Amino acid sequence: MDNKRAGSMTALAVVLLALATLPGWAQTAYRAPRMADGHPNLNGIWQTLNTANWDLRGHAAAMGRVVALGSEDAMPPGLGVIVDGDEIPYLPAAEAKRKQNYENRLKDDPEVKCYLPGVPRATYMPYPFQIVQSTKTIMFSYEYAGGVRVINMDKPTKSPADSWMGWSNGHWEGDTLVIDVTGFNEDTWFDRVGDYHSDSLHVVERYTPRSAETLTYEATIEDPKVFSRPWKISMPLYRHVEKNAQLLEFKCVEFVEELLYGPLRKHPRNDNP
Amino acid sequence: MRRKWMVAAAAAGFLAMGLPVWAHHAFAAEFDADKPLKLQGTVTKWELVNPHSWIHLDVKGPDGKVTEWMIEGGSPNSLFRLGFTKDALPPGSEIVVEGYAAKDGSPRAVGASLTFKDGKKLFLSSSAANGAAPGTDEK
Amino acid sequence: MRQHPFRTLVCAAMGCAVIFLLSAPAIGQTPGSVTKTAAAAKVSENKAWTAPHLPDGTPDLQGVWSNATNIPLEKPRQAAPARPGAYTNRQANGDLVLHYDNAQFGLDRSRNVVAEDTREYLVTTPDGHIPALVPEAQKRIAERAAFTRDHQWDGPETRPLGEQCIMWPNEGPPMLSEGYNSNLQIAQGPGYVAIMQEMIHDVRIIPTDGRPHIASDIRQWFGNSTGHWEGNTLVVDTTNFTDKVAFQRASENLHVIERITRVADDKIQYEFTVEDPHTWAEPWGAKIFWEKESTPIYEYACHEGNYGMRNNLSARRAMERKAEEAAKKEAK
Amino acid sequence: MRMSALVVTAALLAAFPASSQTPLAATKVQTANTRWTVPRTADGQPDLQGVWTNTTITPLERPAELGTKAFFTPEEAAQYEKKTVASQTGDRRDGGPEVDVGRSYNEFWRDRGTKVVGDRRTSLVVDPPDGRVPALTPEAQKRVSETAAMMRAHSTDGPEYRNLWERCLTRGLPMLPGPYNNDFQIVQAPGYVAILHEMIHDVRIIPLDGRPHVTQNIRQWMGDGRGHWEGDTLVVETTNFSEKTNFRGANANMHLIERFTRVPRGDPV
Repeated sequence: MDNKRAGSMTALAVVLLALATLPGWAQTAYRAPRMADGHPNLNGIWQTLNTANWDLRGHAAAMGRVVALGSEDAMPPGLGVIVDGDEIPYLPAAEAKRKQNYENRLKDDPEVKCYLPGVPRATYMPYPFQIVQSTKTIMFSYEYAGGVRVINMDKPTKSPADSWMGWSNGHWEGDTLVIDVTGFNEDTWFDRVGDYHSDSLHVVERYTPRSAETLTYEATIEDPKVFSRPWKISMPLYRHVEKNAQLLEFKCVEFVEELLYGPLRKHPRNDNP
Repeated sequence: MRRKWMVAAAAAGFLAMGLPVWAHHAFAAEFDADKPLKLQGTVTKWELVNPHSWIHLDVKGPDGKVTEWMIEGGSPNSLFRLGFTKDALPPGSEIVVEGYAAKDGSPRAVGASLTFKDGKKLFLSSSAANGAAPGTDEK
Repeated sequence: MRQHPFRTLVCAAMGCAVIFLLSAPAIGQTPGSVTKTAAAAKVSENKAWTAPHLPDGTPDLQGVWSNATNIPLEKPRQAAPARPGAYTNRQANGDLVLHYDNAQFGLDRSRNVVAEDTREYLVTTPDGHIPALVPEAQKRIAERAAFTRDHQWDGPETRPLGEQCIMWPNEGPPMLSEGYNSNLQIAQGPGYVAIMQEMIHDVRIIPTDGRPHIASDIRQWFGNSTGHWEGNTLVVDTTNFTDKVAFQRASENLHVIERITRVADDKIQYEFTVEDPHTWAEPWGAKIFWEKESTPIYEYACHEGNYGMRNNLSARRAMERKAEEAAKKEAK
Repeated sequence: MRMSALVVTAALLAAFPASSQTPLAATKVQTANTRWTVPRTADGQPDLQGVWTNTTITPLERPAELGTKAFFTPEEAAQYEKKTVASQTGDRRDGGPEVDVGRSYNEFWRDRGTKVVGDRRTSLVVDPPDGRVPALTPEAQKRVSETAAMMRAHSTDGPEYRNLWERCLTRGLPMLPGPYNNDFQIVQAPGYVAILHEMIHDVRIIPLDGRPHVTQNIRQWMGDGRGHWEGDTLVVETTNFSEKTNFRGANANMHLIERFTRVPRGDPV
């Protein structure tokens, strides 16, 4: 075998290794370890391995938004996470608004401005989050922008006002943690291509253990002002199994100050790419 | 239980700490003490956002022209704890604002005193002081 | 408004409450030893009460707590003035204070009194004062103050961290009363304790599995905390701060030890010790009681609604333009 | 490595979708060597693994002057090989400076091959029988000529107007021989076949588990391939090509069916 071919062999070996480790998707009945109260133990640091934050729909790779960033800003391809068809059922006027969001996405995506991501986007941001669960309390702490939710597991309560991360009431259905989220403002998006909602958004999330290191996450999304019917996304969540895994600070506010307030400086900078 | 409403003792602590002002930012930097104003208008929107809430107010000038003012108020979280919700100040409410205009000349002001037309203070109710939060219950 | 020279500038931007509370002592004060002191806090103790535990045996600190207090951190330097009347936002001459009505917005801090805690100050040094700054710290702080004086209006980075919505000055660690929305929630998972503070929705997730601190080149606003249980007390050790840390103008070498103990169903005793040889000659600490809060934590999404930053900078630029025009006129 | 040969046939269906359509009759692989059997992987699949080349000077389409002649005689093949090699060599100076620059390298760098395919066919196209790619539909003619005019007018305006090889994007599908590096490696794992194209290090990882194609919203340079076994033949169907690909006028709607069959070395195919 000549050198040229040896190089090819190396490349193939890498591919082969990747193939050998691809997880099977088929779900078998799995019984999760329990908390003292008998409910599944969802504690851990979780993260998705998908590109839903770029586009919930299936999408090929595409050029990014900032030329200077080259391939670092390119959109990674993804199979899509929408269940039953690959479309979001926008009402006609809402579809037009989504297109406008897409055109203005560099300026208008709340993620660009380090705003809290809302739900379900917080789940599939490319950052980990931690579930802190005791027999009394369930807290979701997200690394991105320090987002946080405490799930009310008692009698459902109502939000006093609209908020970024919504108002979460939870309950168990068998092994599934079901969280009903309302009380959203209209300022968050679902992804970087302008998929959006109004303040009538209602999200029902379902977290189901599927193996020791994975959960199945589903979210049903309803918003009569924007969508003609409810629709659903589904994806696995993977556990960070590193022994020293922990969330670190991603307080992105200071990274966007130039973007948001730069022109108001005493000496505006002229070297922004 | 909780915290006691001990005005006298508390006020002592107040002075000891030398604080008439406690806020997210410097009021004097944003608003102009030399531009006191009194506005009467119709609420169009109440932004219950942190760190400060903002009341959007349509104010009709002497020439009949309507200007939308934005009035800065306190953190909404404390209002939630007093039992107020977003329904407490619906669009269309007529209110009177005494305050100070923004230094940069835009139609913004800090709402030092907010009252309804009859002089009753906004957000103040006798039940508000006891710490109950009725707004957080279902219905 | 009474202002200490060091605090003048920060006061201008932030309001003076906490700054005053935490202000540095006059130079030359004899610092006390932390270990020898324990300011008496007359919080009633129920002898029959036993601390609640989680099913796995760890003490249960969970719930929403308020650490609001207006007991000063240090012993007041001057005798407390005569007690004034109820809160008002009118000055003696009837003019409004340049501020919204605190009582109206539920921000009247006169409510922040922990029942039965009648102490005069929170620190546990024998003289009631924070130890003196070491010369290195005096120099560092003076330089920082001079920089702030010249550049505080230049842009967002030179505004106070609270105005930037990065962190509230008292969020710590150590954690002190924030002035308003001084609420925090504790949630416990197996092997860690999460403490969420309402202000800026900041969460500290503290592992209690004996792991070491993260690499020393990772520096964070809240440092890096590790915890362990000593009896019913959660002991939290925090290092790895940034050099921009706000607590008492300490350096990045700040080392904080917090001791959190539930002392009643509705009360937590929170003690801390801080040391930083680059700032203070000796370690010092304080004790604060937290009371159970009946409402949930509400979202404090500071940055998203931060009109204040934009308005402040824009007001400053408007003033500068005005001054420039005036100067031009003068010149003519 | 060349102990045996791999026969690859590809069929292009313009209609889309047509995944249920039976691909046109593949070249019948007739093995002269009856003692030879297809090697198998440990799990029983035909073993296609190894590094393969498709270098040949047999043209894709039968030269017009050959009319209905489907096969060369051995003598004709030798003559064709000699003529083609002579005409393709860049190591000459008979075209003037511009042509010479275009040739630029001598044959050391090229690897076009010197032989026609083993069965001496006169074209790589085996269907239709005339060995020619069918005519473009009027719609395609219009599209192709518009594209060509645009490319001509703007050919040096910017990178987007250069061809996909020059842009180092892909050599695309189907797998046809080019001037050099006509090498491919096949690796099989349970449920997958991976085909590495040396050029542009394109890798196709083709699932064999019967899953459907990805959503229509996803369009890729190399499309989306799905494979299955028909006897000892790997059949790969590829759809979901991008608007930006172009194989002789076909683009996003191209439906490609490839058949890979291992045959003994020396078989006259």
